[in-house]
Amino acid sequence: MSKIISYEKAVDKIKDGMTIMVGGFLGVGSPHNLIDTIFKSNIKDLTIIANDTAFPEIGVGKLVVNRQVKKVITSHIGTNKETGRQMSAGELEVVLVPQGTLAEQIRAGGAGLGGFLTPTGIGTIVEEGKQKITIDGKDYLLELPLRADVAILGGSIVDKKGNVFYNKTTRNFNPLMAMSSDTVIVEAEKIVEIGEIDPHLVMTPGELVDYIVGGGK
Amino acid sequence: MSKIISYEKAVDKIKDGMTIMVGGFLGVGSPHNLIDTIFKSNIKDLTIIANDTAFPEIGVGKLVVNRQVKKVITSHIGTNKETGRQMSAGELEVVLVPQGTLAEQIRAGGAGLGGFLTPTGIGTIVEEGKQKITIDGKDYLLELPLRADVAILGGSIVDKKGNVFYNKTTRNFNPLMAMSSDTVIVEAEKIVEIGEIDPHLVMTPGELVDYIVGGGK
Amino acid sequence: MNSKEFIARRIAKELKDGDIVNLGIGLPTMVANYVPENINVTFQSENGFLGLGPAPEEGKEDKDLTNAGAQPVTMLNGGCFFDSSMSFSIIRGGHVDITVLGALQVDGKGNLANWMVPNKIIPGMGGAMDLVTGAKKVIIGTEHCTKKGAPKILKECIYPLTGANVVDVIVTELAYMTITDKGLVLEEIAPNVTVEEVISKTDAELIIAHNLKIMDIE
Amino acid sequence: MNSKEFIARRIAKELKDGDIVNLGIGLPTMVANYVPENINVTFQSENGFLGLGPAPEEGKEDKDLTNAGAQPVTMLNGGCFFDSSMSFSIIRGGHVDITVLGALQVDGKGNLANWMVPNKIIPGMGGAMDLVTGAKKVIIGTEHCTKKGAPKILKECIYPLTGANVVDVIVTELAYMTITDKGLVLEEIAPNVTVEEVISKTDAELIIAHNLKIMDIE
Repeated sequence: MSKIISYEKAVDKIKDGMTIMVGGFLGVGSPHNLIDTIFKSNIKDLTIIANDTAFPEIGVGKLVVNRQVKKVITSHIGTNKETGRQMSAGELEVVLVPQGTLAEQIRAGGAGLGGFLTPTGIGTIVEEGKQKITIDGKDYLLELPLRADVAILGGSIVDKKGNVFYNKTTRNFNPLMAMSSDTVIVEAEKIVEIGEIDPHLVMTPGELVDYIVGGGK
Repeated sequence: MSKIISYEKAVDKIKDGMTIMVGGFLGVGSPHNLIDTIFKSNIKDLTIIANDTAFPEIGVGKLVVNRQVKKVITSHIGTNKETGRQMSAGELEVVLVPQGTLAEQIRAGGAGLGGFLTPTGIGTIVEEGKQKITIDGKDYLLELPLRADVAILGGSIVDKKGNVFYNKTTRNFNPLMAMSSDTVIVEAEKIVEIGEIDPHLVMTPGELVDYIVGGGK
Repeated sequence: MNSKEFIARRIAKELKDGDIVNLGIGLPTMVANYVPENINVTFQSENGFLGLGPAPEEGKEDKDLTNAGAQPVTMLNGGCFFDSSMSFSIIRGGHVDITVLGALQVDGKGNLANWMVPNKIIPGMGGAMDLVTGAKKVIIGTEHCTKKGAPKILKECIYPLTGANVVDVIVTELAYMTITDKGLVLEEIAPNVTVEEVISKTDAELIIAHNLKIMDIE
Repeated sequence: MNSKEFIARRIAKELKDGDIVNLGIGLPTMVANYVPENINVTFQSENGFLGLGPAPEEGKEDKDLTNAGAQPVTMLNGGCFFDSSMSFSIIRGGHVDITVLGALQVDGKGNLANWMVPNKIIPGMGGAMDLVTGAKKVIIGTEHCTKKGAPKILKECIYPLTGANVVDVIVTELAYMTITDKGLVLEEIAPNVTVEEVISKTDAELIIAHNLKIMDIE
């Protein structure tokens, strides 16, 4: 059975209230057409896990502007003033996480780890509510894994099995999210036959990808 | 200053009693000529961190046979009977670690993490002496990072800056060890000019490599 | 057909289309020979790839492409390589659907011992502890008794464990058993084998399934 | 030469051959323009590569190659790409030699605040908390006072911290200061600036170095 489906069918997998991981770094490597399809839908109350909320008109930021998001777990919201405005107004819950910790939490969620100890955030408000563990005299925070119901990712070249190559800086959080979500949807810039991607250049194994959209380019 | 040095100069970096990480999986991806050069030297009392002790005549196993090793941290010694014999005779300390935990400990050592929680080993003797932490009702072991004085790695194609491409299954522990050792020495099958390796195929950034040997092929 | 082939054939029938499967060394590796023709499964090799194929023709071995036993293998079209950290993220993270492993001892609680015989043979656990922890389904393929005729399926394992309460299915040349909350259930027996024979060669208590079947390997 | 260029030029002189350097957005990014000609440094971009080069020529932008501020950039020969997990392993693991960051506030204990103004601007910490924790040397490049003339170098930061006791060097248009066990040491002052002026514009207590120098940016 082919993994290639329409944008509409793909977005049907996303239900109100779900937790969604969105690949990309300020929109670079994000699944822009999937985001647009969600934007046009009535889906609401999403929890978004993403590096940032991008821009009001670009990337996952559009969903914030469109009031489809109730909570964001992210490292940076400075490029999307609407995120900050909704947060200050009490309309949106925002959990700010150091970027390396966020990446590692998503990795841990996909790698079956129960958590990890990081020195990042020690002595800051990031400590709040977290267990502190001392190893060899040095303090660390115990950070817990993150998982999502659905990951929507931006792939540069995707083969029909789902193997993904992310070009240049589009990789960022995409391969981590592919590991830690129950359902994985990749938006492809280009779809190729199985075997056309060098096995060393496969950054997300096709076995982890449930659906492929796009490829029109 | 060129990073390319002779095998002898490279092995001069290794001193008695040091902790050495050795890349490879049953010898595949191991730096065989570096191992041979250590074998011919008088270096002794090494602590070896490696996936396995390979075979008596192949890979890091030769150093065990040659009595240059006082301690091994590894996941498997079954293919090298001499490791088991020395262990049973009390001549060699062997710490057996689940393979995924070993990989993750080495990664943590290079990634600045103070440890991680893994479900692997719960309910077994691997638990002994370790802190158990319960997250959401599930038990995990707190495993600590591993680091070494020197890593000796087997690279397939290495550019003059030290960027490394590991071919097929030679990758295994090599890129992890490159991150978690104070000095990193890569034995190259082939040395190429800077820029000849596709930046997506660089599996160890050249900045992390101190010395390059070999390349004769 | 010898015992090992019989066991491997029965286990192969457990595989479903789309499964990611990791096979241990020895008998478990034989399962790859009997995958049903109408399904696609992907074999993972914990030394760093997905898409493990059959052994290469003689003379076509690639020294850089081996399985976790250092034997030359091939990669199927559409496979991919990764490092040991990613390999065990796949294993421990629940992305492997089935692992098939051998046993020194296995018990009715789903405990498995297959990595050391104290004071005798201590090969190490390799990737087995991660596999039994992370794989969604753990199938043990083993001969029912030791070479000396002693039961391997015990009330409680004596050797150090590979994992506690991790086994889902045990397949031997005599029987197909599942581990359930109620205990070890005899679901199927081999053709020409009696329930009494299985019971007599099993140290663990066996619950006999109401709809006991004959093991089908076709 | 404006203040920012002066600061960037002075910081550039801190770089040593072979260093891996991560520059924050804004003033710190300008440091790349003044790297001494006789040394090689590698710039890391936390969105996933080593070997950050200058902005591309107009019309030659690559939408898939940006810096951590989403601006089009280039990659130098010999660079390499990786994912966010590897990027922060490099940062947190101590593989970055120097990071240069801006500050809202910084204090004599080496505390830094640069990610939020409570109840006002909360952009988030991005990668800054990992950078100050992991980089071997943390250099703050900032104008000495706020636009309203208030000191930014305080006895103790008031805004929420990015990191506690993490800063090594502070460079402003007036002074070059180091944070030591004894406190904040004024090591260099800008040409045509007096020690009194620096002291008057600094809230933190300053220890004046015995061999106080004039900041040299050539």
